[in-house]
Amino acid sequence: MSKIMKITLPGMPPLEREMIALRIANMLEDGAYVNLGIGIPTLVSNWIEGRDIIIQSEIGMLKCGPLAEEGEIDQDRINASCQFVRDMPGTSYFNVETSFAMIRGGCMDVAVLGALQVSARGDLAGWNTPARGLGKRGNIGGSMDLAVGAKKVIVAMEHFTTNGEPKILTECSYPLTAKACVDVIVTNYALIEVTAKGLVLREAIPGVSAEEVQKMTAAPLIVAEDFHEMEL
Amino acid sequence: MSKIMKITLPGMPPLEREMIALRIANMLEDGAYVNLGIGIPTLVSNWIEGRDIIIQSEIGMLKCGPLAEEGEIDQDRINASCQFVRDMPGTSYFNVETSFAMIRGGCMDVAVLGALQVSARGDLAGWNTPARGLGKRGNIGGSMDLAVGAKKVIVAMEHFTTNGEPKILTECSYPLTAKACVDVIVTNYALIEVTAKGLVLREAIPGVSAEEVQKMTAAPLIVAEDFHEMEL
Amino acid sequence: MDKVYSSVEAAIEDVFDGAIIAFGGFFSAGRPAALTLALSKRGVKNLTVVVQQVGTGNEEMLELVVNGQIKRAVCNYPFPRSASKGARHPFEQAVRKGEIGLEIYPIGTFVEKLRCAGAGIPAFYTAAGAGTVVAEGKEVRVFNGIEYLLELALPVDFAFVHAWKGDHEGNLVYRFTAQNYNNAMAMAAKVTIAEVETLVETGGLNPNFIHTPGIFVKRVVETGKPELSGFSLGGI
Amino acid sequence: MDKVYSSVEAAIEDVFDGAIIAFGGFFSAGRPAALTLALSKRGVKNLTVVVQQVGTGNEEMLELVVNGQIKRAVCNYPFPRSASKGARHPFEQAVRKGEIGLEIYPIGTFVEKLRCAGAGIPAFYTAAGAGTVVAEGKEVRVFNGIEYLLELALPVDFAFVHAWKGDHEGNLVYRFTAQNYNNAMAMAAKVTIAEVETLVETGGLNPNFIHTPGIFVKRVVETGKPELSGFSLGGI
Repeated sequence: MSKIMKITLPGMPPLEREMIALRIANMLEDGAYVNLGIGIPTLVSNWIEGRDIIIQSEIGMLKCGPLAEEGEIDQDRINASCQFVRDMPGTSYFNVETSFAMIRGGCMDVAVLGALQVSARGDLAGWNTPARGLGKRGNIGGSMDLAVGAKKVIVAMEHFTTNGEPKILTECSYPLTAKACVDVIVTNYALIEVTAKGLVLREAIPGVSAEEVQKMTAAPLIVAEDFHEMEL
Repeated sequence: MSKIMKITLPGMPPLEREMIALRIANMLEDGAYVNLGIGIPTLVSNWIEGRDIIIQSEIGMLKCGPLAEEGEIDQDRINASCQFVRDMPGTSYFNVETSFAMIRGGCMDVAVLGALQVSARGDLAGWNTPARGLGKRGNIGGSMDLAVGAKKVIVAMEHFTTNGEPKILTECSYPLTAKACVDVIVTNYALIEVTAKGLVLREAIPGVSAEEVQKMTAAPLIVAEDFHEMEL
Repeated sequence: MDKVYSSVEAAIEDVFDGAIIAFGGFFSAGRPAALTLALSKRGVKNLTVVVQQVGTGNEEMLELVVNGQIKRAVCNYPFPRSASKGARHPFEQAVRKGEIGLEIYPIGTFVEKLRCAGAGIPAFYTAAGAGTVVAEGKEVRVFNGIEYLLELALPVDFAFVHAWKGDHEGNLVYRFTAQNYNNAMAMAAKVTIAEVETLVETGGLNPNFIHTPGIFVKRVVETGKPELSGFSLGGI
Repeated sequence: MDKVYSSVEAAIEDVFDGAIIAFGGFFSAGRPAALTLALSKRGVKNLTVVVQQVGTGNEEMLELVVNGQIKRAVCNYPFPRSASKGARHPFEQAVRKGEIGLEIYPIGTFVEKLRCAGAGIPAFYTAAGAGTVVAEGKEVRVFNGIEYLLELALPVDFAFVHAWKGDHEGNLVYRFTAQNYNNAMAMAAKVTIAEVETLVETGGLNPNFIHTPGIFVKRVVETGKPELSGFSLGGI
């Protein structure tokens, strides 16, 4: 495959991080239990207020509320990213062994995770940036448990690294979080589903064609029969 | 070894069940966490009131109090033998997975268990009476976890079965609860310690000699240097 | 997310022939009496029941035995303690006749198999049962010089649990020793159905002291306090 | 059975060179700040610390790093998230220089290894980490077509935990997300030392809502509420 690069397109600019989060929020079904990873995934919570979706925070909190305002700060009420949060009617607190029993045990309908790379088979690499020079050491956190335990894994990420390198690849070159775990990838250009046949391009942002997404993607894409413009 | 049988002795009659329990209560150290099995072991609790000993009940109760009086009956407060009990300042309730984490995890300083048979190596058989005709099926309950998990296992039992068969044997013939788990045996005639060298006879009830205990016991006994009369 | 059902009948409507069902309760305490009676009326067959024991303190389970609804039981203390009571006990007699298959585990293994099923742990090692008939057919492995058995997780289709209080989203609180197996079973099941003595509004339970978070519970039905089991008054 | 110590210094007096110590806390919440500072003053060396991470929200741990007291760390999210913060971070730098050995586990594995140590389970299987560097050197086993890793229990010599309230017999109650690792660590340790914000008389806690029963706790010391970590205000 020839060199993949970030290209400048005439249409709409690529999605802001908040808009990637909105597209994912719109994929979540009412009644779902959802865990949101650090980064873009956290922003999904901004789009589900008032909806019947319950957020789990792996620190040991179910029905985690929005970020706390200045006057509501309580050092004993933080999410897994160490942000002060609010509780809600129906919130429950529990220990981390119970939290990860839920996660590994298949109680999470959806985990939304960030990623450094995703492969054509849905392998996820998200915990170790080799450039940092720490070898096999890095922040695994809850990502490996979430990747293997959640019923559905949605990756929220930008299509390219800040250096313009493609993040969707035939094979991941970074250390894996888990093999064949990703179901859907939402980037600032496209929505791609991981299927047994390969990566299926379902949506692209307005003004970007399927061919253009393929040019920006270092793994072969199958264009869905109902390929269409992403709606937000 | 020749036939072992219950003999009539001129001295004191064999201990009542309550007195076996008393001898064991006197062995417990202050500050101990103790689990009491069904039968004679349960009676130990009658002798420790006011002492600094905490009883665990495997149903999920720590600092289990004495049996409830008529007016205190609460169907949600029972011990593992389904008897109504009282709570005390410092009692805690928890689920069975936590209860057996404690038991297997080595938190029980002492488990006092009943037994059908004990071998010379300290094998314990206590859950299956072949005569009942249920084959390998029987009431295991918490006995196997307690036998392997407690720091010290004290067996409380009568020296003979109701049919006059010896219960201390070279090898158990009944299905085992656990191998080599018993530390001390207290019967209605004697206190016997299980050591690496074999069974050591430490005490006999007044009027019973070491020779007489050996005659009643179907496994060889080593008489302790300080062998003496049991005090209650 | 309202998980409340109007009746025990409605809450168990989809329980099917051949289902594996776990029942909370330790003798009389914390048993799902109302759900169990509803199941006996519903009449589904070939059930596998996972329960401490059948019919001692939880007499409602005997209805399932008498109706011939149980094919197999997984227990830890299956029989009446006394042989004479056993001779009159429908469950023990059904086991003796081979009408009900029986699998027995030490309590710690029994409850950990359930917790592991809910916790995504397919198997664990325990010393309980090593060197006994419980070890038959199981992998034995030595860690630090001690023999352990490999025990597998025990997932179930349904769990019937009994709680003191529950809210509309399935958060549960138990009372005293009625807690017992209910949490582990709620974790182990695909569908956990909770009968609660008192249904409270969501937000009506202290979030810091929830025994079973609602994520483990699919359905809630208010049934009030069960009657005191006549058996309980005697103890085992 | 009175487990109360008059000071954090007295409570940790027997912590020895080479000890394995688990520290509760998830970033800032529920960290044993007072016990950790006392340990840095005590100055024992060659410690193995078992803790989510060292020095982000739990800045007290950095004292141990700066003092050269840590030989090895077992963590699940060891480094500051940003590389630039990491470049100024004493723990990350000590790891880079090889002064501190580092072992990393997925959170679920990390906490379950501790719980298992306390629960008499020497090993368990988990899918987390299968097919990744976490699997290196570990037994892989397939159950129901899925790959799992064998993970061993992680017993520790001491656990330093932080609770909201504790009584004289060691019963503990945590507050909200400050619960986190504290219970599993209390289970895993030979000697668990709890710093509590408020010490209450035995009987002063609701017996139905104890998070960590006293049997898992050897010592209790009242330390008050920790100061808000300056870090916490920023989030990671």
